[in-house]
Amino acid sequence: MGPSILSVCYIVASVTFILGLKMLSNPATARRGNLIAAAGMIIAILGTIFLYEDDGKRLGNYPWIFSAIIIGSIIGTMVAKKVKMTAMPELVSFFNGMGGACAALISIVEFDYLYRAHREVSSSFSDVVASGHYLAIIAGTIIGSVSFAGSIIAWGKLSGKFKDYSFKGQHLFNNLILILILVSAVYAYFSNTQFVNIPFFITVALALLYGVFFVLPIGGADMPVVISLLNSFTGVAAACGGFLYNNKAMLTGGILVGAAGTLLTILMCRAMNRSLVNVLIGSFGGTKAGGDEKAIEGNVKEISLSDAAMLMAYAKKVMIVPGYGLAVAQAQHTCHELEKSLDEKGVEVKYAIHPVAGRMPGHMNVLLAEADVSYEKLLEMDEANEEFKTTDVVLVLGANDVVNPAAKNDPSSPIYGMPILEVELAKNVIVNKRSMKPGYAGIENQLFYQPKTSMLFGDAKKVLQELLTELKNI
Amino acid sequence: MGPSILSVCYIVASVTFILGLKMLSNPATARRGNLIAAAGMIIAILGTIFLYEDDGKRLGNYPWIFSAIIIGSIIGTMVAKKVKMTAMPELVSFFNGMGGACAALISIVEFDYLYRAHREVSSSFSDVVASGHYLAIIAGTIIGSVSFAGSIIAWGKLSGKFKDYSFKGQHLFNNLILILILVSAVYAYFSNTQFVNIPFFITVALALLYGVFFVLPIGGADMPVVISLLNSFTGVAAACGGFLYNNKAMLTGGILVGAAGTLLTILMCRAMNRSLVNVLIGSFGGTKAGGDEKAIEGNVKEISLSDAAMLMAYAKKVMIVPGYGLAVAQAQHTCHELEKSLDEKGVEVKYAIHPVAGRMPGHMNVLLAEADVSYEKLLEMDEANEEFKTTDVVLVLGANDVVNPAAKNDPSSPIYGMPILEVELAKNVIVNKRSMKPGYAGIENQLFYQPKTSMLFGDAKKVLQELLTELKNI
Amino acid sequence: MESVIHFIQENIQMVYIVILMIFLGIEIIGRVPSVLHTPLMSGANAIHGVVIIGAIIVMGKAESGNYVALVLGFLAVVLGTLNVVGGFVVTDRMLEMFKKKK
Amino acid sequence: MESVIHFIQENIQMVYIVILMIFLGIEIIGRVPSVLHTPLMSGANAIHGVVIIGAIIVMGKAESGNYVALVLGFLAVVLGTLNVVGGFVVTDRMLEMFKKKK
Ligand SMILES: NC(=O)c1ccc[n+]([C@@H]2O[C@H](COP(=O)([O-])OP(=O)(O)OC[C@H]3O[C@@H](n4cnc5c(N)ncnc54)[C@H](OP(=O)(O)O)[C@@H]3O)[C@@H](O)[C@H]2O)c1
Ligand SMILES: NC(=O)c1ccc[n+]([C@@H]2O[C@H](COP(=O)([O-])OP(=O)(O)OC[C@H]3O[C@@H](n4cnc5c(N)ncnc54)[C@H](OP(=O)(O)O)[C@@H]3O)[C@@H](O)[C@H]2O)c1
Repeated sequence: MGPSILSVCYIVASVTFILGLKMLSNPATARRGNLIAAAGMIIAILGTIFLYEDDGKRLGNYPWIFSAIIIGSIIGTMVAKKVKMTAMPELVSFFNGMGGACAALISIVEFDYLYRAHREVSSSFSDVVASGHYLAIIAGTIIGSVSFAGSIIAWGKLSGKFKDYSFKGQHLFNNLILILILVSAVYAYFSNTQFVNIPFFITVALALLYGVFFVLPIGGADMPVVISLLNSFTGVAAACGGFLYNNKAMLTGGILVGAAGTLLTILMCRAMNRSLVNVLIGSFGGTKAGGDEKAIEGNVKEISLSDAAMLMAYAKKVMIVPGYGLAVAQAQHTCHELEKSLDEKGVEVKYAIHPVAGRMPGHMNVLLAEADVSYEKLLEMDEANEEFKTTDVVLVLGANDVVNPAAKNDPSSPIYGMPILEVELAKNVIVNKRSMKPGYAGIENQLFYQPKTSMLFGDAKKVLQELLTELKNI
Repeated sequence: MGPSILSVCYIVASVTFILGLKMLSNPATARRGNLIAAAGMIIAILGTIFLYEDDGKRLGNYPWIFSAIIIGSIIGTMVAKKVKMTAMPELVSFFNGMGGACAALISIVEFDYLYRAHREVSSSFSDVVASGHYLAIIAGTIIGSVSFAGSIIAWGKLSGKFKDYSFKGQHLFNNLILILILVSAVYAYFSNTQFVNIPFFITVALALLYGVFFVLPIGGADMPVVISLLNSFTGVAAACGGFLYNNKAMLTGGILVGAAGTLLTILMCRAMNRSLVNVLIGSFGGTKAGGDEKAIEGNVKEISLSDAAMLMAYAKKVMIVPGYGLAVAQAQHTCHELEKSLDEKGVEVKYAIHPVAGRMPGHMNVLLAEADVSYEKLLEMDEANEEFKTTDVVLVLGANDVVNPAAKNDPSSPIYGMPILEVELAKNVIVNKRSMKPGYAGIENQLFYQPKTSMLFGDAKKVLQELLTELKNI
Repeated sequence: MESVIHFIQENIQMVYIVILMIFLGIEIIGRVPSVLHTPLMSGANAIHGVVIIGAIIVMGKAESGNYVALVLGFLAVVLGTLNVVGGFVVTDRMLEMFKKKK
Repeated sequence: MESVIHFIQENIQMVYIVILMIFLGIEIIGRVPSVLHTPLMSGANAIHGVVIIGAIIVMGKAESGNYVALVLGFLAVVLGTLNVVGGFVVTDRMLEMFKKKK
């Protein structure tokens, strides 16, 4: 009876994963979707612990299992609850790495069983182990290890622990490692059972190495894409475990994440107007190399702090466009102060949120939510583009690419075709940034040279604080 | 080797079915999707004929198989090519019935094998046949038979061979048959092997009866919905066959159509602002019974043929709104004549196509395509609603519900919430119908009483011909 | 209840395939515009003609003396072919209407 | 080639499940708006934590003398739990940001 019920548990889990993921892709149901998937996961875990039977034998070692689960749960919950909102992507990367390591460890233990069972007799490993079985083990090991190592590097880079590192010919080097991995994996299969562990663990080491060098050269700003890709890797590694144990919950959950994660990676790239290859090789559109930047004519006009404060104080509607610079300067709280102060003066203040502003999808939503900005004040791109027409002052805070009109007018621009916030529709535009340096895409911005636009140079946090004092004096 | 390749053939077929159906739901790829699914089907069929093995034995009777396929192909192609565009729904229904009959016949033959094998010994049928096996057989038989009988009735009704037929208490009667079917199916399973054929064939007969009485009372206009429902029934019957033969192509294809067909049925109902139950029980929103129709104030203004012709001849832009009445009057060709005649006079003429105008989805597209109206002239609802603003004359030809403003203004109306063609946005509206009688939904139409609107009573074909002569005289 | 659970376990892979196909069937056509309802119905109709595989198997396995199987199998193959061929051809004809002319 | 085809046939049901899941994975998230990319990634991350089932099996089957299995299994369960619990909790926290306040 037990195993039959367990099958049903696994079916339920698979269905909740599908439903959960589906609901996660719609804002109205996302949170419930997450809970549903979590419920399915609990069912699958408890079912496995209490109902799993192998040749009629139940699982043992309950004290070990439960203490491991308790330790993992406590640490996991604490870390997840404590972390700052803006540090979430690196946390996702960290957890992803844990999953990858888990998949790799399982496969290693299973390999170890096979190795111990056969090391006494001298024969080819391929004679004693079925190819499908070996394939599941070795694939799980390799993919899990790559995912683990890569995720840890991504985590380190995002939390500032490691720097970008690349050397000439790194791509060649990476491909070489990849080939070596495959060779040693195949070699292990045809080795003598007595020494098969050597090529096997060399494969593991190479896979870890590959994970490191795969992620190291990629720019920090592209980490969300890489994490999403590694996420789908871990999914595939979990699916290998599903093959190994003929376990449908692992198989379906793993493949689901593998497929959805791959598509999500591509969608993320597309939202930034880039291709995946481009992200992984790490240059933006190749324009920087070409050096065919157009000389932009026109002058840049600066505005004084007091004039800027005055302009906003007497406006009817002000729209704030936050960007990566705001996040870097950690100026979200000061920004919220400014908004409240303007609000008290009877000015209508709203935020225009571009979907890829910042360095991860939803970055601005998370950032402003942390500063307790009310959700109603956040406008999505399409709404915002409608409202700009009736806006008196747009305050651009550390955003650049997402307001670059080249995306609309200049077919030769690498960001051409990306939808942007059309701030030029408003009466006045004030742009705050520290210099005339370009943003992520590395391109000039015609907006800064337009007659409507005035620049307010300086660090976002400092400028906002000074604006606040000016406002108080009006 | 054969069976392995066959498995791959079936995988390919399943994938093409999924892809094909997906592509069919997008106008740009629909035609290609249909061809892809057809290609997959051919692979599955040829694979089965040449590679199928049962206990190492290949299939025989090739002459029979090929002659049957050739006969079926010739008849199928001829009928499908010859039929008039407007008769397509009944043809779909007919083909669907054939599929249902095919599923039922297979199951009957399989039952016959079991019966012959065991009729010599006297024991319970349930002792010699596994419950899963029997379930697949009996479900395939019942569902296939219902689908066959129902589809033939639907076909007959649409092609005018049968009339609506209902009697008091028919619902009760239908439910009774349904219960009897289940009872006799279960009874057969526990019968003696020597007489099991009697309750089995009673079940078949009851299922056929149910199919007939299920469809008979439903109004002719609702047939597309019913056909879609029966279509998904046949899908399930095919899936039962998949269980029976442990055949993945049948299983996946059948379930795919079963699920998609059910959803499609619901979507069809929703597009008409009705629920499925409502369609099957056969009353529109229940309002007719309630009799709370609002008395509509205002007068109806008529227009003469010559005035109407004049108005259109001197307009800059005329928009034609075709409806069910145009189809009934078979006036599509005359309508096209009128369009050309106006065109010669320099008037811009377009058609506004409501998605549920007529009696089947896409009815108007098919109708006008038959009369060789150019596809560019057909505007979808949203486009049309934009263009009405700049339109001088709207000519409504036998349409009623799809231009009823109650769908927008009157929350108590049964069609409230259905998107409509907002013809009132134009400068003048000319409505052609035979009387003041309501359309499909059975409700009054406020549009006819508006000052902008003038009525042009008469059969659509006649009126159009007269308009044409008037136009020639101008 | 117990036997149901048992049945599920024995046919666990089939059950999975069925569940996944149901999800797929629903997901795939969720966004179909209403004009395409009729061709989609017709295309789906052709796809369930895959039941012809069963008919071919019945026909091909029938022994030469078994007239029930031979006759019914023959009929089933003819009807199944009608469903498949007619279904795809009529769908193609309908879709021809929707493509841009010229 | 032959062995590949053979492998497919032997694991035909698994192959089906894999193919269908791939389709589903792609269909399901095809329409996700960009703001939800991060939570969706995070939620998917939690789901692949299902690999913990394998870790539990390894741990539960390990014999008392087999330290490799015991230690690695223990570690695997801890890491798997981290992935699952941390993943779902962090996703929930993110999504809290997106809901309308008050
Ligand atoms: N959201 C995502 O998922 C994601 C992920 C990866 C990449 N991206 C890409 O990132 C870009 C996002 O656009 P964005 O407009 O938000 O940012 P951006 O184009 O990268 O521009 C940020 C600007 O902020 C300024 N800045 C930096 N530190 C500042 C500080 N302390 N105070 C004030 N200003 C400061 C910088 O100019 P100065 O140096 O002159 O101050 C820079 O021009 C897009 O190209 C997008 O494709 C997005
Ligand atoms: N498309 C679908 O899939 C589908 C399927 C089932 C039901 N429906 C429903 O059908 C309706 C379709 O709307 P509709 O506006 O096209 O049609 P309608 O609302 O049914 O109105 C048709 C009008 O045509 C007139 N008419 C009939 N014969 C005529 C003739 N020979 N010459 C001129 N006029 C004639 C009738 O008025 P007189 O009698 O006064 O002439 C009638 O009011 C909607 O309610 C829809 O929900 C649609």
